[in-house]
Amino acid sequence: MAHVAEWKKEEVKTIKSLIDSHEVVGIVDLLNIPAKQLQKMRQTLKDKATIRMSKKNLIDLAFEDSNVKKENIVGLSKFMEGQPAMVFTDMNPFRLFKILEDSKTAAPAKAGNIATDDIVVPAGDTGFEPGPLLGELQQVGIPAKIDKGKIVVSKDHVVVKAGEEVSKQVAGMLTRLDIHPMEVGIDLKAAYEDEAVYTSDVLTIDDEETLISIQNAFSSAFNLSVNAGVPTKETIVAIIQNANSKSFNLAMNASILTSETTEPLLALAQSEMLALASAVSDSEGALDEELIE
Amino acid sequence: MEYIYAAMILHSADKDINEANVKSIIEAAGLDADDSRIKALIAALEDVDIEEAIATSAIAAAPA
Amino acid sequence: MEYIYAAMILHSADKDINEANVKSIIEAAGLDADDSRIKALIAALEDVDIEEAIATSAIAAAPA
Amino acid sequence: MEYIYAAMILHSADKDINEANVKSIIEAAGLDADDSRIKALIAALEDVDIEEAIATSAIAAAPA
Amino acid sequence: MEYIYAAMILHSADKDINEANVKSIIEAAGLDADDSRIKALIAALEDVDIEEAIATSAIAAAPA
Amino acid sequence: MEYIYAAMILHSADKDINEANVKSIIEAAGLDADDSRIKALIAALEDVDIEEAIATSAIAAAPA
Amino acid sequence: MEYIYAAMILHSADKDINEANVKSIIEAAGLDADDSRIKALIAALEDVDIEEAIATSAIAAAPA
Repeated sequence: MAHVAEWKKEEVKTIKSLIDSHEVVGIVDLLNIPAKQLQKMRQTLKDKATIRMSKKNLIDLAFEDSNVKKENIVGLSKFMEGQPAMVFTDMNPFRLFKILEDSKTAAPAKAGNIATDDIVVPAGDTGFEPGPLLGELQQVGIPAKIDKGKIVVSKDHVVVKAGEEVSKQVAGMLTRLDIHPMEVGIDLKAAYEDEAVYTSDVLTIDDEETLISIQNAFSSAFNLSVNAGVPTKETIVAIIQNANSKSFNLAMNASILTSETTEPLLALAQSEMLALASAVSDSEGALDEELIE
Repeated sequence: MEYIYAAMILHSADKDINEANVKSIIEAAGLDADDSRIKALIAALEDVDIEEAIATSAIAAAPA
Repeated sequence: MEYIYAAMILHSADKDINEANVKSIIEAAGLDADDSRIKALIAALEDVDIEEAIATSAIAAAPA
Repeated sequence: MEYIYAAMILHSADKDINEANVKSIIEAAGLDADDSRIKALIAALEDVDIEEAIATSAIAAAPA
Repeated sequence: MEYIYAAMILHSADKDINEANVKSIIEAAGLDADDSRIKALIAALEDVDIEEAIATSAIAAAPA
Repeated sequence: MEYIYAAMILHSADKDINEANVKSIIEAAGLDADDSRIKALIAALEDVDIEEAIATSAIAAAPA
Repeated sequence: MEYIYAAMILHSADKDINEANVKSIIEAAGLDADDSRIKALIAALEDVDIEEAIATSAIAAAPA
């Protein structure tokens, strides 16, 4: 590195020492991240993670230097794009990804943005008095009319489909309607830990799915315990109830009189009789007076 | 109600619900059988799916 | 349910629910009466107030 | 319910639900076996699909 | 489920639910009694009020 | 439920649910393995179609 | 589901649900532990209250 400026050497050294002193190294793209939000993010991650911007070639040099100790870290290189930055942390990379995702905020759409999801203008009162806005709404295909002195969108309307570009006209409209359809935040492109490079699709955690998995695990175990008659402190009551219900069902359905089923069976007989009586109640003379009442 | 119960006995025993059968049950219970009522009941039951009618009975007997 | 229906006929006709009466209803229905089931019925009903059993079990015909 | 539970043991053990088997369970429980109740139980179960009877809820929901 | 039904018989007969009693019921049903299962059952039942468990059970078949 | 969960791990990993395997999981979880509970578990599961037992709701449907 | 079950064992044994503990259970089950899956699980569980998830599951836990 004979021709390399001293500050660059220093920078590479600093990055390398950050890499060496953290379990996890992530790559993010800070292009399009407003300074204010970056500031907030740094605040959120304080004590947990460090974000450091640098030049791509210097980061690469640091990766190469570190690759001896942290095998495969050079694999992060290809995920650098835009304004690349590194995140250093000892947090589990999945955790880091989740924190970054959860701190994303809504932002107004700008002309040229690509919609990540369908952008919907919801039905309802816009809060605007009748005026030129009505025509503008209709021009971009939003079903709108005047109702009780306000401009009202008559039904939900998708103005931009997922993957499509937001036009200048629509962007302006959405902003006036106070709809902020874009998500702004730091995307963790990839993270390195312990010789493995995890990409964002791997790092995605679905909370709903986790919850469902837990519930399924519990129900499955619970069912197995009860149905196989393996008593545990969590299931013994259900096991008793299951045995009792099945026995009760058998006695009732086979019309076997027992201490528990005699009264319900009598009631059932009466109830069936009333039901049948009501089925023939339209026919004159079929019922005795007692039943007609 | 005795007439209805008589019909239900026959139904649950899979026997024909006819005048003679209903009558003999009513009489076996020590009652005087009223022929016209039996006729009316049999006629009325002709159009009824007894199984279905019984199934609509809703019981909420809380076992003590 | 035949045995129970038989008991209900006797109950609603205000007749004594005893073995002989139940038996003759069952036989009137063209069934072979099973003495043990009749005995079990009578025994089970001994401690039960039928009127109360009917009344306290919230019974209702299902709304059509 | 002891007799029903006895039948349930035999059913879940895939054993024949007959008088002798029910009786020995009842006696093993330290109870005096009532032959006529056992006979009545066996008779009542004769035509019943036990698996289905167990699984079919016997009590309908109370009408609201 | 044989073991739990054995316990239920003892409970409904007002007998002590202990290893010996459960074992003799299981054997009366013609089964080999598994001591470890009996022990596990007795242990699990120790902290449970069977009467209360039954009373709070919504009596109905498990939905398939 | 630890023992049940241990069985579930083995089941979902398609491993044999035997004493040794359950025991090593229980111990890996930092628990003292209770041999008799493990034996009871294995015995109870012997004749059970686990897949079916898992899928069958164990809870009685509460009447609405 | 093995990883979830491993977490459930630790939860029900009141042990810490961390990478090392999950890993040793998975390995005790005779499986190759996949570090990334374990890491993902641990991260996912950090925001989930297992006790609450269980309580709100279709099967309500038996009252203690």
